[in-house]
Amino acid sequence: MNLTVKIGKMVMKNPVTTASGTFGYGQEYAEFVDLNCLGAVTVKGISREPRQGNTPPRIFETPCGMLNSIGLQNVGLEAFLKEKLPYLRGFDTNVIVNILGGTIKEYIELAEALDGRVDAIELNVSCPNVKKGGILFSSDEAIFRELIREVRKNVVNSTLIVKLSPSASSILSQARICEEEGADAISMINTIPAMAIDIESRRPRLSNIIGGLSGPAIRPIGVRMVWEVHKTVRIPIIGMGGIMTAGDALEYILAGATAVAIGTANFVDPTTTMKVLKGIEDYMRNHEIEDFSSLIGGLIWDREGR
Amino acid sequence: MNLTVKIGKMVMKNPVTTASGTFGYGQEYAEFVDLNCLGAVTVKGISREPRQGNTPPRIFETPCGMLNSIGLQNVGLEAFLKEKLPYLRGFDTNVIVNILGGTIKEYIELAEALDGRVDAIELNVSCPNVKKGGILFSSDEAIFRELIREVRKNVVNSTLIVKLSPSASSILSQARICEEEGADAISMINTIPAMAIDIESRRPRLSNIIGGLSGPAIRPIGVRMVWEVHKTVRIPIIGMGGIMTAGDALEYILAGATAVAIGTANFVDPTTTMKVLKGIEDYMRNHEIEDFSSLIGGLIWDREGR
Amino acid sequence: MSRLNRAEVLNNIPLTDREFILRLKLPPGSLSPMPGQFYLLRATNTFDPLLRRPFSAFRWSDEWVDFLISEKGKGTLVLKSLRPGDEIDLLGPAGNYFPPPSGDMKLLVVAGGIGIASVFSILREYNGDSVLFYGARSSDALLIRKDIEDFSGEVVLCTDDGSIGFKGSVVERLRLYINERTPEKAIVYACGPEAMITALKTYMKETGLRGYISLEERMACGVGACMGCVKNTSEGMKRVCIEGPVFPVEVL
Amino acid sequence: MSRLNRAEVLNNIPLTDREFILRLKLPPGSLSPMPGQFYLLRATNTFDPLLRRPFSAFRWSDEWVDFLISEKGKGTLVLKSLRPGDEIDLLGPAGNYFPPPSGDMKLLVVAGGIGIASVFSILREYNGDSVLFYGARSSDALLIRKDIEDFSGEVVLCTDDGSIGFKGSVVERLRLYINERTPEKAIVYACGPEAMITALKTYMKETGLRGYISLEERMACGVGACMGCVKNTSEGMKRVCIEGPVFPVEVL
Ligand SMILES: Cc1cc2nc3c(=O)[nH]c(=O)nc-3n(C[C@H](O)[C@H](O)[C@H](O)COP(=O)(O)OP(=O)(O)OC[C@H]3O[C@@H](n4cnc5c(N)ncnc54)[C@H](O)[C@@H]3O)c2cc1C
Ligand SMILES: Cc1cc2nc3c(=O)[nH]c(=O)nc-3n(C[C@H](O)[C@H](O)[C@H](O)COP(=O)(O)OP(=O)(O)OC[C@H]3O[C@@H](n4cnc5c(N)ncnc54)[C@H](O)[C@@H]3O)c2cc1C
Ligand SMILES: Cc1cc2nc3c(=O)[nH]c(=O)nc-3n(C[C@H](O)[C@H](O)[C@H](O)COP(=O)(O)O)c2cc1C
Ligand SMILES: Cc1cc2nc3c(=O)[nH]c(=O)nc-3n(C[C@H](O)[C@H](O)[C@H](O)COP(=O)(O)O)c2cc1C
Ligand code: FES
Ligand code: FES
Repeated sequence: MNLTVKIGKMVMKNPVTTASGTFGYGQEYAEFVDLNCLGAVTVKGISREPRQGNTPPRIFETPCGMLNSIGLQNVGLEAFLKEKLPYLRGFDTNVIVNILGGTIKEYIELAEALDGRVDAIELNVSCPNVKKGGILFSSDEAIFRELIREVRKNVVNSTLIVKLSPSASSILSQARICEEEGADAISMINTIPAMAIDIESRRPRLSNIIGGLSGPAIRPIGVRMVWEVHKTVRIPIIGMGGIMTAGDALEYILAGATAVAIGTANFVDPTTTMKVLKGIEDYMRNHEIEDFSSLIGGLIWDREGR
Repeated sequence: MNLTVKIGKMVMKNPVTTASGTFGYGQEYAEFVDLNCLGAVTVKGISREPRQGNTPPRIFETPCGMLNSIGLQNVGLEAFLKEKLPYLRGFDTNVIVNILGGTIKEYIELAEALDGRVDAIELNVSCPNVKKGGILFSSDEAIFRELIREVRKNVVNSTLIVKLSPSASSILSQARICEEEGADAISMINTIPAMAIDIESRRPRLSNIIGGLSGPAIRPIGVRMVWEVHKTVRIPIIGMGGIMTAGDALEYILAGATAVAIGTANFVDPTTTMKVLKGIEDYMRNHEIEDFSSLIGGLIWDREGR
Repeated sequence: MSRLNRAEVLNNIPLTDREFILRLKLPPGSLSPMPGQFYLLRATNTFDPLLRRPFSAFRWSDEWVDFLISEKGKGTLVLKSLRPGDEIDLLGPAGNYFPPPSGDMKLLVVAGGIGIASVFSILREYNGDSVLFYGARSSDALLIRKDIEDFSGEVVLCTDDGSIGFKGSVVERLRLYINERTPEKAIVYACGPEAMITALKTYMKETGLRGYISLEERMACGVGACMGCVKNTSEGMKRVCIEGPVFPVEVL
Repeated sequence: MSRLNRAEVLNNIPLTDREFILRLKLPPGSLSPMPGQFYLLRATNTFDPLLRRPFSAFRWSDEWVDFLISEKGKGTLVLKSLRPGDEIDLLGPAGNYFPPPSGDMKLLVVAGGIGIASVFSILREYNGDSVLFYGARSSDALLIRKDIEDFSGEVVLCTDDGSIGFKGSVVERLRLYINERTPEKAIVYACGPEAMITALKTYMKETGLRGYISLEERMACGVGACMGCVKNTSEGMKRVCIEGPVFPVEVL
């Protein structure tokens, strides 16, 4: 049975990775998961400088989902390279580093510093552009394109992944821009902006008011978006959003994902990644599938309906 | 205690209505709910001609939500006026009629035929425009504007509500267009395009492949959108999306909704509308609130956080 | 009497690893179901599972109703874990029913798998000379064997693997039966998996055999409002929850 | 020994309408908790509720651990309905703990409401001359009265309505106590609702009284990965699930 997949230059021994921000820097879950068994570890978003993140409360549970407004608290580039990366390098797995910046320059500096030292760089574009008055990089197509183009120039040895936000005005044209600007892959979906209110205090449940919705609630939205993007571009997709089981992962894969990332599910069951991997193997065995890649985009459909 | 709200010309004795497509033509629920107690009954989307809708299967349950691709099966305008409306007119409640067409002309004809005979007309803009090659009315702002402008000319005696789709490229600019073109109110949110796959057959769960996601899963998204739109326009909002309890309804109200619509919850518990109404009354009593309207948009927040 | 009630679990008896019989107490004065009618059950306060699930009335008295249920997914798993004293939401009886036979008809009751839950009550509730054709994968998937032994009429068991009774499908066996006996006034009442229904429909249309088939479709409202549960029939889209679940074979 | 286990419910005893004591069987060879540590519990297969919920180890032996739980919402409702023989997911022990006192310290254990669950074990596990200050709304909200009677040290009860003990908050009462006795080497161990914590913090900072407070914050992962459960301290953002739940009063 061959589970190997390729995302740009990065060869993954299996299609299972973690979603940025839900698996810490790997170490936090090493007690529950043999990191050697993962196709890749994707770490919490890294910024140039360390960040404190938003004021608590930062999380709130909603039906079959959760809101978070962590505000990208992280140790910063330097500490990551010194303290976190060496640990991960001790395992036989790929390291994907999610990066974020407030300016294109910050992104470039991060990309330069990481290029060649990590297997892949994942661009988190759901950040406010401080130079452009705080609008999101993902909400203006011209800036979005410029960001990818500039970062691409600086990512020569690592694989470049762009993480798309489901709240982008058009996820399809963003996917096309990624392909045109030479990104190696797309990862999707990021959380969906959402909100909850404490009716007793009349205040938002999160101090940031709006947070990102993740978890099984959003899975059907993620699967639909992956399917649409898969029909639109040829670069590989890392699918995520509410994957709790191998069956959920296979939905993403049949819709067109080459690899899958486990996010919120790590919180619910820290061993989810391993269960998903085993479940995919079982499915392939039961269906007598030798090569994992034959499943990618394997949805059977026709325009008349099913 | 005063629960009266005004949506355009329509005075509702309380802020609770039903979401189009989830309450049939009212009659189906009369066994469980005293329709006289509702602020309004919103009926299934009506088209000029009767429609058969999509091939089954049309529904599928997802975590805390459901997909539907009913495809707007309905009895058509004539049968609605002859068979369904007289029944509803027997109750002391408002009737809101959700309409849909494949061309602007169809919308206008529907609006003309219903104007003055029903209390409000709700424009469902999530329909494909057959003249423009099937693109959605909601996905092109120029057509969206034209649609509202033309329908507005023909809705003189009834209240005109425009129902926004959460998958619109920008819900805020659509809301602004509604206000500019003189719509009396906005209702939101419609279902979110989504998809599920049967991994055994490798086929979509719905014969239409993509369906609309509704239910508690989407509530935090709906509340966020209502809050954003409430900050943007001054016309009233009918809030909906995953309201299961009075607490959920109050979240929408504090976020800025003047009235609320119960959708998928009717399927889960046919008496939800009455429970929501009673729960709002209890909340007002407990918090010594005399006038319902003082709750609308009553979220306490500041830019620094909560 | 409202069709919407809270009902107490009286007992919940496992038959196999997956199948069980759930007995609910009916509120005093409840409507009794007719053969083929169903109820919509909801057993949790959470929203996962979200929607009510439909189950045929398998057996009933004035005081209780039994459901014969096969575990498929989340909804049925919750039902399986209910214990006496638990309370659940019950909506029903819902849908139409198998029309009672007229006069001296021969009742050919055809059940595949868990479909037995929908048609079994016909044997008790409707008078007439009845034959039960009941098929399953293998002998241990044939449920309620004791009740079947107690039934005084003719019983024809079929299994795919031949571990008991006829080796093959109930529809094949029905064909043999009809070919042998050519009953004059026969009427079919059937429920079962899709493959069985398809074969049965074809056979009945070929031979002009008349009767009724109970269909399944996913449901949201169960009261005719959502248009979710439709089947395409020769008379247009029909809601399984209102115009069904029982359809005359002619329209299918 | 993994910190992630399936655990059997041994019993589940209601104390009031809302409060109950849930006893889980610990897998053989499990780590024992320390006072102030907690476990993350998850009792369903569905995704509503979704996340594990944190609860302090209230009492334990080598074989079992007791949780003293107050019903708040969906998660605790599920836990309340567990019955002996049920199995649930258990992750822990988690977090840091109340540092044991050194030498001849006077232990001032301060609990408000359900906060008793977190600090009660100190009375048993740590040696020293202990006083328990335990406050609640009214006498019937004071839990585990029998256990408290059995405790050989000094107990000071407080109620908001004066229905038993001191009328007023535990922090007021603590102040009176300290003013009267001015214990030389005292250390506070506290857990309770936000208002109590705020008052206590202010008082301790004013007087230089030293000690530790256990804090609550909503948690997602419980293992330090999500950065969801942080509190802003004088040493920066600290994760309650890893660097907490117990913090020295100086950093708060
Ligand atoms: C009118 C009517 C009467 C019914 N009577 C009975 C009855 O008496 N006893 C009984 O056991 N069931 C009966 N059913 C079927 C029953 O409603 C479903 O099996 C149940 O709703 C499944 O719910 P779930 O949450 O366990 O499964 P889900 O989580 O919804 O589905 C789990 C998996 O099982 C598959 N599945 C779901 N439903 C079916 C089905 N009907 N057939 C085959 N695969 C399915 C799904 O595709 C999915 O892969 C009836 C259905 C209808 C419409
Ligand atoms: C380290 C730690 C130890 C804890 N130990 C215990 C313990 O031993 N016993 C115990 O009963 N609880 C304890 N808690 C609190 C417990 O975790 C929560 O009460 C529980 O998670 C609520 O879950 P729920 O699903 O029932 O409520 P939810 O559905 O999440 O919330 C329901 C309502 O209750 C409110 N609420 C939720 N949590 C709290 C809270 N902590 N205080 C006040 N209101 C709240 C919410 O704002 C909401 O309005 C502890 C918490 C932490 C962080
Ligand atoms: C607590 C939390 C923190 C996250 N942090 C990041 C982040 O730093 N960078 C990023 O690109 N995505 C971040 N995400 C988004 C996830 O990587 C993922 O895209 C999203 O949660 C959807 O997947 P899920 O539903 O499986 O969690 C975060 C999500 C959560 C829940
Ligand atoms: C089965 C079903 C049918 C629907 N039909 C319509 C419709 O005809 N017209 C319309 O504008 N919205 C329709 N909707 C959308 C609802 O009115 C509502 O906007 C949406 O379901 C969100 O609310 P909810 O989560 O409370 O269901 C339908 C929704 C469902 C579930
Ligand atoms: S289930 Fe809604 S119409 Fe039948
Ligand atoms: S709960 Fe995730 S870091 Fe503490």
